[in-house]
This record gives sequence, C-alpha cells and structure tokens, in this order.
Amino acid sequence: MKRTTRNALCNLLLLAAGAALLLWVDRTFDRYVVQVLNLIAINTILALSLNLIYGFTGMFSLGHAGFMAVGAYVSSLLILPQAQKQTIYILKPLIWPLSVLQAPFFVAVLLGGLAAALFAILISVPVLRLGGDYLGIATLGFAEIIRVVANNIVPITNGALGLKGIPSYANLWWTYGWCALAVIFIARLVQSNTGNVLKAIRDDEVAAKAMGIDVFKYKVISFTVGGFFAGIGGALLASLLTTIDPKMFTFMLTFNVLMIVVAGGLGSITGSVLSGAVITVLLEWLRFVENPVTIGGFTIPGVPGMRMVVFSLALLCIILFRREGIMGMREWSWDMLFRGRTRGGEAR
Amino acid sequence: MLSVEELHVHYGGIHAIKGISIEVPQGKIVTLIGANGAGKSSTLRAIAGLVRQKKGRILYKEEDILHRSPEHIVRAGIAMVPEGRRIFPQLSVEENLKLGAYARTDAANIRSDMDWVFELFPRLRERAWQKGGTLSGGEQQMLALGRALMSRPELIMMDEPSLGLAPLLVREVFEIIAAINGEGKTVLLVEQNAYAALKIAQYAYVLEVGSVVLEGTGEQLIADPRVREAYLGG
Amino acid sequence: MSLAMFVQHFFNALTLGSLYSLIAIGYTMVYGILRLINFAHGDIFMLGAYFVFFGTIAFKLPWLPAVLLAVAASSFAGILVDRIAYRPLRDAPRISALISSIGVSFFIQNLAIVLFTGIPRPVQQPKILTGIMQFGAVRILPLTLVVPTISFVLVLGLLWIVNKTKPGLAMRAISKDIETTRLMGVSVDKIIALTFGLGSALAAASGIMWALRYPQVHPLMGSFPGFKAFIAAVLGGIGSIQGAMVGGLLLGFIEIMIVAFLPALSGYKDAFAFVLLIIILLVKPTGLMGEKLEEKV
Amino acid sequence: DVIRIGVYLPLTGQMAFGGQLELDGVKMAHEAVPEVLGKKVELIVIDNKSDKVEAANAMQRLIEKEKVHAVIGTYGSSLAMAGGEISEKAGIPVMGTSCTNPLVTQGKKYYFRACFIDPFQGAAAAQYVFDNGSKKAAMLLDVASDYCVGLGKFFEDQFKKLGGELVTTLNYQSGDQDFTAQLTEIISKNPDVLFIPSYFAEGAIIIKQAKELGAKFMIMGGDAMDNPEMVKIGGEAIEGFAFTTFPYDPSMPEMSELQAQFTEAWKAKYPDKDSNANSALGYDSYMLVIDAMKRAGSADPEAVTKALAETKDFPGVTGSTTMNATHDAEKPVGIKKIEGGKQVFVGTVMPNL
Amino acid sequence: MSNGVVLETKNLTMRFGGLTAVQKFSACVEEGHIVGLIGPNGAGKTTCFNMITGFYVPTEGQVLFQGADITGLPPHKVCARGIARTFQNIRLFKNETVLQNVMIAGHVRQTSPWWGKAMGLPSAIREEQNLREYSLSLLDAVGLSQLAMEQADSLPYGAQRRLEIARALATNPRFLLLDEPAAGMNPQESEALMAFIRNIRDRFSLTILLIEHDMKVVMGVCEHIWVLDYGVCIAEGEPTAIRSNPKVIEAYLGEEAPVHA
Ligand SMILES: Nc1ncnc2c1ncn2[C@@H]1O[C@H](COP(=O)(O)OP(=O)(O)OP(=O)(O)O)[C@@H](O)[C@H]1O
Ligand SMILES: Nc1ncnc2c1ncn2[C@@H]1O[C@H](COP(=O)(O)OP(=O)(O)OP(=O)(O)O)[C@@H](O)[C@H]1O
Ligand SMILES: [Mg+2]
Ligand SMILES: [Mg+2]
Repeated sequence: MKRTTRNALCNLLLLAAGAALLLWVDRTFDRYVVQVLNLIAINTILALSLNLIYGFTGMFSLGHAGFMAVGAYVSSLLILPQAQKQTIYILKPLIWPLSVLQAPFFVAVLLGGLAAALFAILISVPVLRLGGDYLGIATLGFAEIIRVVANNIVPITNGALGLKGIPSYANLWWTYGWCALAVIFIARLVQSNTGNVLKAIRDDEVAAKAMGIDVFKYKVISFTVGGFFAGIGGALLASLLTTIDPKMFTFMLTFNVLMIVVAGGLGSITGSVLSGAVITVLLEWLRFVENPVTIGGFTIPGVPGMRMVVFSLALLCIILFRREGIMGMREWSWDMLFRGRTRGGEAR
Repeated sequence: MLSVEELHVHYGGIHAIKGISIEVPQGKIVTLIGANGAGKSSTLRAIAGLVRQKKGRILYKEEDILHRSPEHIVRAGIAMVPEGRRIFPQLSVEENLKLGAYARTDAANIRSDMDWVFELFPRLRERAWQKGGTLSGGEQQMLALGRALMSRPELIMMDEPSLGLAPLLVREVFEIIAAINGEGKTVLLVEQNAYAALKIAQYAYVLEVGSVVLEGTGEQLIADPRVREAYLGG
Repeated sequence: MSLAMFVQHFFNALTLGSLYSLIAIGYTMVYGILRLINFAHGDIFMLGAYFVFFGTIAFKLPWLPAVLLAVAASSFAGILVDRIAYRPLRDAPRISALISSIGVSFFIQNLAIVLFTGIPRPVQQPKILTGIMQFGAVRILPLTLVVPTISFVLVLGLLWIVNKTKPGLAMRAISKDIETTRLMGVSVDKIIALTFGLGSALAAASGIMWALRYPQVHPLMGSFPGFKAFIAAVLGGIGSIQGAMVGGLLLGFIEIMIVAFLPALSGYKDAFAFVLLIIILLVKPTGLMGEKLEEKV
Repeated sequence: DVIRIGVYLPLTGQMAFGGQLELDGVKMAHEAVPEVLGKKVELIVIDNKSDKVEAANAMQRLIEKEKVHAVIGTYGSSLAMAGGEISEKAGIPVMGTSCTNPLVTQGKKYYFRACFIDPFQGAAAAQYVFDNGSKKAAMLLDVASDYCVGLGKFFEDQFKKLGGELVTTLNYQSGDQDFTAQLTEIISKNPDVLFIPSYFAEGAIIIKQAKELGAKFMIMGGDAMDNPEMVKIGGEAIEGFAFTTFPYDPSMPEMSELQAQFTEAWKAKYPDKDSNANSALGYDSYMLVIDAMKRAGSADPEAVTKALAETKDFPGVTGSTTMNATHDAEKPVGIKKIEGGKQVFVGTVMPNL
Repeated sequence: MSNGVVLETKNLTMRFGGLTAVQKFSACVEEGHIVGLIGPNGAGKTTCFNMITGFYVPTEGQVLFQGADITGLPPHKVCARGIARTFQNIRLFKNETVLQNVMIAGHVRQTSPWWGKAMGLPSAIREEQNLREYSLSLLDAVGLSQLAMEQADSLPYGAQRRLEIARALATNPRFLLLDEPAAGMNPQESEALMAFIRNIRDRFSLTILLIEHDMKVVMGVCEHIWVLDYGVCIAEGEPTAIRSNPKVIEAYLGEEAPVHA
C-alpha cells in the first residue's frame, strides 16, 4: 500500500475511533469529567492557534486574550435568548440590532472566529512591523485595550456585569469537532509549502525576503488564522462557562495559553495537543493537594493556595529540565509508528 | 606549556572530537589545519572552557584545566580570539580593550598595555572612540587580537583570524601573529589558509573528522604530498 | 481648571509617575543585561513591602532598620531566584527563561498567599514621609518630593555603575554576548547575580515606597504596579535606565491628566496608556530612549 | 453514611480575603452542628480561586465527584453565577453567602442566598445619606467590577428618586491604587457625599487619599467594605466613614441571643480575630441548609430545595431570614460607621423602594 | 551567448548617517557573464548587493534590471523579477530540512493560494508535488540529493554554502549575486567551487556577480571586475588588468602576489 494512502486511511480510522470514544465518554462519565474534557479541547484549540503564530511563524504575540474576548462576545451575543438579553442588561439596554440578532450555535461560533480574524487583520497592519519582545508588548496592549473597551461600552457588552446565562450548547461534539478541525487544518497548513514559508520567516526573516517571500503578507495570514481559531476557542469557552465578563480576558489568560504552547514545544502540533491535555488535567488533578491528606495515621490539613504553589513548581520543573517542552519541534506521525522512530525519512 | 591528551568532545549526540592529543611548547607557534567541521574550533573551545561535555586531560603548566571555568582559564594566562571575531558592537574600541583586561588586577599597567596594542595596531588608536560594530572587517579582526592581548596572556589561541579579510589584510594579520610571537607569546593558531599558517608555524597538526591524522613541523607538512593535495590546492 | 487644581494634579502625577519610574528602573536593569522580562520583579516588590511589614509589626523594629533589612533580604531573594530559575537556562531559548520567570512569579505569589493569607495588611507610615504639607489649596505629601528625588539619584547612580565601572562594563558586554564575555575572564554568573541583587533591591525599595503611598500590603500587590511599570519601561525604551525614568513619569502623567482633563473618559484611562504605547512603538520601535536594534544584512 | 455539603469559596486570588472570612463562619457552624438527621455532615471545601472558570469547575467537581447534597457559596457574585449554571443543571441546591448581585438567583430554581441584594442595599445607602442631609452626591466606581457598577447604579437610581443630585461619576479599574486624579476632580465639584461601592482594600485607600487631598464630604460604602482590616489600613483618615452591611457586628448595641452566642463562640475559637458579618453570613448559610434538611426530613436535593424556598423567619446571626420569590433573604440592611477607630453599628435601614 | 545588458546601476549611492558607504557606483553587467566585485573590507561591496536586492533603498541612483527600474522595490519583489542572492554569513533556514529550504525558495513560483494544500485543492497538491520534484532535481544538480532530508544546520560548511546557492537557484533567477562564496573554504574546496560556479552559469543560463576575497577564485572565474575602495569604484576591467593596476595593488592586493600558493 502506498504510504500516503495508508496514512490517509489511518487518519480516517483515528477520527472514527475518536468519535466512538466521545460517544462512550459522553454516555459513561459524569459532568465533571466531561467539563474537563471540554476544557482540554478548547485549550488545545487555543494552544494550536498561538503555536501557529509564535511557534511556527516566530511572532511573539501576547494578544490571545483579546482575540478570545472578541470571539466570545460576538458569538455569545448571537446565541443569548432575547429575554435573557433584556434581563441582564440592567445598567443600559443592549443597542438595537444586537438586541434582536440571533444565530444558530455553529454560525455564531464561526462568526465569533471571523470577527476575531478581522480584528487580527486590523491590528496586524500597524503591529506586525514590530519585532521580538516589542511585538509581544504591542499585542498585549491591544488585548488590554479590548478589555478596557469591553468594560466601558456598556450598551454592547454590559460592561463589568458581563453576559450571564449564555446557552450551554458547547458539548463534547462541538468542542472536539472544532478541535479536530483546528488540528487538521493547522497541521495540513504547516506541512504544506505555506507552512515551510512560515517556518522560514521564523528562522530567518532576511533570507526569507531574499527568497521572494512577501514576509508581511504571510505574517498577516498566520496572525489571522491564529486569531480566527483563538476567537473560536473564546466562543466555545463562553458557551461552556455560560458566563463571560471582561475580567476573564486579562493577560493571565494569554499566559496560560502560552504556557501550554511552550510546555508542549514551540513549533510542534503534537506538543500542543499533548500539553493542552496534560496541563489542563494537571491543574485539575492538583486539587488534591488542597484537600486534607492522611498518611499513615497523620492527617495533614489541606492548605488553600497550595495547588498553585505546586503547579508553579511543576511548571518550573518542566521548563528547567525539559526546556524545549515535551516534543521540542518534533511531530508524531504514522510513519514513526510503522517504521519505528528512525530519523529523517520522508516524514520530516 | 600546554598539552592536550586524549581529548573527546560531544555535542549532544555528536561525537565531534575523538581523542585528540596535541602539544604546544612555550614560545612557539603551533597550528591546526583541517577541512570544515574537522573539529578545530571545538578543540580551541574545549581548551578555553567553553564546551561542557568533554573528556581527557588538558594540562596547562602542570595543572589540569579541563573542568575549569573560562574565567579561570583566562586568569591562568590563556586568551582566545574567537571564530568570527565576536567583538562587542555596542562598546567602543577602548571599552572592548578594557574588557580584555578585565581579569587583571594590576590596573596601573593596563594603560601602558593599551598603548602597546595601539602601537601594534595604529589604526585602532585613530578609532578608539568608535563603536566596535561600525569598524570594517579588518579593523574588527585587529580589535579582536588586541583585546586578547590585553589580558597579557602567555598563550594566545586564534580561530581563523584571516577569515573574510582582504588579501592585504591577510598578510598583515600573519605579520602581526609573527610579531606577537616575537614578543614571547605562545600561539595556537587555527587556519583555513593552510599555506600561510604552515609557513609561520613551527609545528602543525592536521585534523580530520575529530582526529589528528598528520603532524610535523611546518615545512614538513608543506612538503607532504597528502597535505599539498588536500589543503594547499595541488 | 483652576491653577491650584492643576498644580494639585501635577503633584499627584509626579508621585505616581515617580513610583512607576522606580519600579521600571529595576525591570530595565535586568532586561538590559539578560534580555529577560523578569516577571518575578513585581513579586520581589511585594516581598520587600512584606518584609518591612513583618519587621515593623511583628519584630517591632524601628522603621529605618526594617527597611534596610528588607532591601537586603529582597536582594538576596532576587539572587536566589536567578540562581535557581534562570541560571540553568542561560543558554536556552529566551522564551524558556520567560516562562520560568512566570513560574517563579506564580510561585512567589501563591506561596505568599499560603503563608501570609490573602488579606491586605496595614503598614506603618513614618510621619516625616506621609504627613501632609499644605501650600494654599494644594496639598502634597513629603513622599511626593522624596520619591522622584530618590528615583533621580538612583538613575544617576546606576548610570554611573553601568557606564563607568568595571562591573558595569561587564554588564554591557554580557547583554550582547555572554560567551565572549566569559572569554574575557569575566565571572558572568557573579555579574548577573550582582545585577539581580541590584534590581531586586530596587524592586524592594519601590515596593516599600509604594506601600507608604498606598498603605497596605497583600500578596498580589506587585502584579498591577509591576505590569504598569513594565509598560513604562517599554515606553521609555526597555534596557535604557534613563528611559525607564522618563517612561514611568510619562505613564503617571498620562494616567492622571486623562482623568483630570477628560473626566468622562476616566474608565478608558488604561486604554489611553496602551494607545500611546503603541503609537510610540510605531514611531520609535524601541521606545523613546531605547537603542536601535539593527541587523546588518 | 454521611451527608455531604460542598463549600466553594475564593480562598486564593483577588477575593481571598472575603472567602477566607466566610469559610471561618461555615466551619464554626459545622463544629456547632456536626450532625443532621442522625448522620454526620461532611464539609468538602474547594477553592474557586476568585476565577470564574475555576468556580464552574469547582461546582462541577463538588456535584459530580464529591456527590454533595447541597452547596454553600460563594463570595463574589460573578463566581456565584458561573457556579450557578452548573448546579442548576444538576439540580443541587446552593446557598449563596454574600453574592449580592440580583442576577445570581434570577431565573434559578436551585440557587438561594443568605444575604440581601444590591438594589436593596444601594437603595438603603441612598436613603441613609439622603436622610442624613446629603443632597449632592458623587460616585467613584470600579468599571471592571460587576459588584461595584451594579451597586453604584442602584444607589444612583434611588438617590435621584429621592430628589438628590448626582454631580459626577468617575471611574477607575480594579488594581488601581492611585485615585488622586479622580478625587481632586470630585473635591472640586463639592458634593455632600461620595459613594464608593468598592472592596475594602481599595476603599480604605480611596478614603485615605480623599482625606489627604482635603476632602470634607461624607463617604459612604457598601458591604464589601466590611472587613476588620479596613480600619487598620485606613487609620485616622477613615473616621466617620459609613457603609451598609449585613446586620451583624460584635459591636452591636443590642444583640439577639443567637448573635451573642455566636460572638462568644467566635471569641473562644479565634481570640485574636474579630468576628465579622461575612463570617456570620457563612455561619448562617450553613445553618439555613441544615434547617432545610431538617424540615425536609431528608438530604435529597429536590426536597431540600423545596424546603429552602419555604424558609420563613429563620433566626440567624445576621437577622431573621425569609426567602422571597426570587430566593433572596429579606432582611434589613445594617449601617456601620467608623468612630474612634472602631466599627460601630449604627442601626438598620429599610429603604422605601 | 547574447550580450545584452542585464543589470545596470547608475550612480548608486548609499549613506548611513555621516558615512558614505557607496558613492556613485555605476556598472553594466552583460548577460551570461560572470563578473566580480572586490575591494578592502568595509569598501561597500555587500552594501551594493543590498541595494541591488532591495534590502537598502539607495540614497541616490538607480538600479535597472533587464531595462526596468527596480530601485526601491522590496526584496521579495526584486526576487520575483529574477534576482537571487546568497549571504556573506550563511543564512539558511536552520530548523528545516535541505529539501524544505529549496522548496521555500521555490514558493515564489507557486501560483495556488496559500490555503490550497491545507484544504486539499487538487491543483495545489499537484503543484506542490511538482515543486518537490523540481527541488530534488536542483539538489541533484548541486550534489546534495543525498542530504535532502537532513536538517540544514547539521550540514558541513561547504555543503551549506552549496545549499545556499541551490536555494537561490530555486527562485528561478536570471541573475545571481554571490557574497563571498569561498569564505572559509580551503584551497581545494575553492577550486571545486570555481568549477561549480561556471557549471551553474551554463546550466541555468545565468549571469553571476560575485564578491570574493580569494583572488584565485576571482581571477579564475570572472570575466570582468570592479574594485571598490571606501565606496568609490577605483578600477574596473579584465582580471589581468586589475591584477596589475597600481591603485588596486595599493588599496587591496598589496605588493606581492596573494599569500597562498
Ligand atoms: N554547538 C554545536 N552543536 C552541535 N554540533 C556542533 C556544535 N559546534 C560544532 N559542532 C559540530 O562539531 C563538528 C566540529 O565542528 P568545529 O566547529 O569544531 O569544526 P571546525 O574544524 O572549526 O570547522 P570550520 O572550518 O567550519 O570552522 C562539526 O561536525 C560540527 O557540526
Ligand atoms: N546598516 C548599516 N548601518 C550603518 N553602517 C553600515 C550599515 N551597513 C553597512 N554599513 C557600513 O558601510 C560600510 C560598507 O560595508 P559593507 O558591508 O558593504 O562592506 P564590504 O565591502 O562588504 O566589506 P567586507 O569585505 O568586510 O564584507 C562599512 O563601513 C559598514 O560599517
Ligand atoms: Mg571553526
Ligand atoms: Mg561584505
């Protein structure tokens, strides 16, 4: 069998197996497990989108929370029932077209992503001229501006009160559906020559220009695609949590995503997927350190806050002992499975 | 003065130096030649304490300096002119030279040594206040040499000092090396320009993929047909 | 706006701005040398303030010795952080050290919450720094004049250290090329430890001043001022000591004057700071006084 | 077997100071009544980190993993709303402690609270200052805090309704520590009262800066100012500051028997901490749940929910509680004032809505 | 070999602040020739390259390529016109394979949209397959096909130089600029390089302009040479004439013949 056919077949099988697994999980496990699984999918989408921007294209962007906010607000406003809109806007009523607009969940999420992408295009024109840390700070600035504006344009965002009672359409099917879409699209993109071009920009911008690459155009493309999926992630998160407000979208949120990306490996899709799961689960699992533990008759009382202490230590250990993250720049592939982990070959 | 015994260097999984032994006697010029990637720079870097994974012995004046830190090695009297010059572009020529003398405690003599360097390289004196980064390639090479001299080394190691220099300057650089040697300094020289290097060296080693394959005096090697064919262009 | 009001606003801005400056200088020191955005800076700031709190309240020390002790202890904490979390990553990609610093910041914050609880605590305020002085309708605190003076003196002192002393020369060299600096016989780790010691002492000093002006300490007190000061450092050109001073003052003045002249937009205050930041970066991509980064092709 | 009651509170993060106080109260109540219906009550405490995602997770975990019968919490209305969506779906009753935003229980079958709501509190504050002769008010609001803007709005509505004038409203953002620009502006407008519905840490600093700038007007705040540390932070500047709160304080001139008991018990348990309204509210929340279980005769969530909704004249430390149609405790608003460096309970107000 | 003018510079001048790096440099390069640009360090040679390829916008003067004015075009557009270059200090895409390096350069000739392959557009997939084959054939031409799947920065130095040239060729240029291609090579390697340069000129019908300090290479392959000193063109002509030009000897070559053999 030809290698490509075999891999395509394997991919299909994998998708089918994933779907079956979801069905089983959805039926068997409790809501808590499902919630964590949903978060994993969303975090993976977010990590992938940031990895595309930073890991593959080398643009240090700290504006993810901004994209997420745009996606979350746009999609939430489209799925909030009209009655709910009337009750929650207690400071000032929601302005007209928004107060009656409604869209199905899929369309709302898609529009959320598109709005974030549009925002990405708008800011990319001034910002992408900057390089290195300065780009990071400018994007961070834009994200903060979004947040401040969201706090202040009360007739649209409901200000600090945020949106409550967002219908919780986001279930495993939606989150993993979008997640699969993100993984497939971004993976195929970075494996195509377009991906090579993005990596070229990351490795050496000057040489890329000399090779006839319109660096700015490709930066905008990467930034926009990243922004789009960040918006999708934000939209899904809003529906999963059913409530959003501007305070959620601080730079801490961006750092959480950045952490996942770096822990997984900059420039590795596999890394982002793995670490999206590992970090999300780790954060949840570490709750046990805050509960009282009994070791051989002694009961150590639970200490609130201990979890984040342990988590930050774990993060430090990851970065100190595995500085390129879980995967480095490597990727998992079917060829690895079939051929063993031989270096080189056509997989690279 | 310096003797390297059975040196091995690894970079992660790559075994770059596979048991090299070389001898640098006091007051002599010793040169290492070899193709790209033969391990010449790695040898120098290992001596200077810049690589971590290494085995063997590096005896300098009876002391094993294999696991010493670079700053200790500099203080012990070994200076290095790194590959690609590596001058500090944002610092002025004078500051670059001062850094060269960083490890020294005899502040009084630094000034006079700087004058000595300026005498060796009059062009640097003209540009004492210019930023290192704005110098031309040749001037940068002079600065790198002068900087290494500022630590008053007994042994000075140079990694491809003639790389990228105009023919006129290449000759000048070799003249300076000879002059430095004339001042009593021992020189360990790595060069691509094998002919010029062998000409001024008293002793030479030929490296190939991490091992010494030939050694002898400069003249011997120039005359050696294998060297002529591989490194001197027939 | 009456003149008295304007003068009042001016002094308000001066106080806030010079506090930002003081924090920003510490940021810029470390960045200038390691190219590392040291997120733990704001947490050392917090530790400094807490040390004074414990010194004066728990150990009943007089204020001044408590402050000196706190600065020394924070300095030590900074050096420790460098030793544990940054030194092993010297030759790693820069992002690793950045993430490490975020980890350290989380760690210190949360440890502080575990140890000190999340409840804000009052701090002792020496009258000589916080007694109100009245000039006509304008009321200012001695602190308003003391902090900018301290910042200014510190800027001069640091500029002297960096530009005129031997360790300063080594610092500037490290910022460009660590390996070659080692080849010059510089004990790079000691110089970097010195930098962190200085930077952390600055952080602690600013934390203490901050706690005098806004008299409470709590485990998260460092994050917002730290964030603002970081922005200020970028405004001024990160890496540049005088730039940090200018950036801090500028940020303080923007924040106050926006509210003073456009009270209706007071909610957008932070957005203005960022808009200005972005505009400045677009015009001068390395901040007001930052050195040009140019890559020769 | 045991009855499991979950507690989700912000024990770390921005709101930790409030969550920790309430946890003290809940634990005290648990020690006082460790059993109900002949079964041991087990408390499962989860920190929601002052973060909405975490709050939802915490609630999810309490319900799914810990299989709790009922939940107590939380400080912070936005956290309560995030948790509330989960409990609503699972059908587990929740007793809110000090989440005063009206939206917390709105349209919810399973969410209750032991406190009054902000419209009520804001109106009470407006009533109080108006009755005390203030006709011109100014406000300083944290635009990034839902609690703050909400309470501010309700104050504004009632104050205007009473015939007062709002001379200016200025804003800041959570995390700000310097309010001199806003205060200078406000002082120039010469109001009779400044209303600051802030959290206590910021509030104390606002008051201090106002005094430094020479403010002469009265300053009024809300329940989030009620914290023993406030006086220590604010020092002399805070003299005369008044705020609305839950009707309990160790300094109350007349205490009910229950309140006296609670005060005593608290002194015994925490000799070096003052008892406070938030702890009292935590205490009451636990007692309300236990009471409902008793009346329902079971810990079944549906039955407890039903019993909770029927709560009437339940005597608590923060006054008697009756659940109204929207599951809010109808109780008077207490007013406290700082006098002589101490919090003094002035009395209660029932606003004319 | 036709003898039309491919590249012409008119009074090219570049100033950095007070420093004039290149002053009124005018040159005509005829099609199919291999020509050289030499001069002492800091004379402005690389700066000339940077102006021709769009990295620097000349302070004054014009660059004409195949008769069209390309002054001030951004680098990627210059490349699209058919001018490719290598760099003095090798600038490969380090984390990518040798093949990827070449394919990236071939991108400029791709016409399908950026999302084509990701979305499974058949035409895009076909085009990429073709590009891949073409890139492999290029690697074959420069003798690197064995190393196609190696990571670029793990290559030996000489191979990296050749890869840089292969990469430049993949942009399908008419005109190739080589900045010190023999730097860091030993005499034997530079010998091979000379043959290689002639070979690619014929095979891809190129015009080549090179900067080099290795006189053996310059004199060996160039048909015409310009000499810069302090930004000023002090001489031009045939190699033999240049070699004996007193100005060039004084500024650049020195009294004796070049140092090595
Ligand atoms: N930092 C490094 N990481 C991994 N491999 C390295 C590193 N530095 C050198 N190598 C490898 O070690 C071997 C020897 O390299 P070295 O730089 O010592 O060669 P060299 O003789 O100086 O060559 P050149 O003439 O190119 O300077 C080469 O195969 C090189 O790829
Ligand atoms: N971006 C720049 N900013 C300031 N000066 C520059 C810049 N680029 C080049 N220069 C200066 O212009 C002059 C010419 O530099 P160029 O790189 O063209 O020299 P070159 O002839 O290529 O020398 P070499 O043979 O050493 O490579 C030098 O003095 C250099 O410092
Ligand atoms: Mg080398
Ligand atoms: Mg050059």
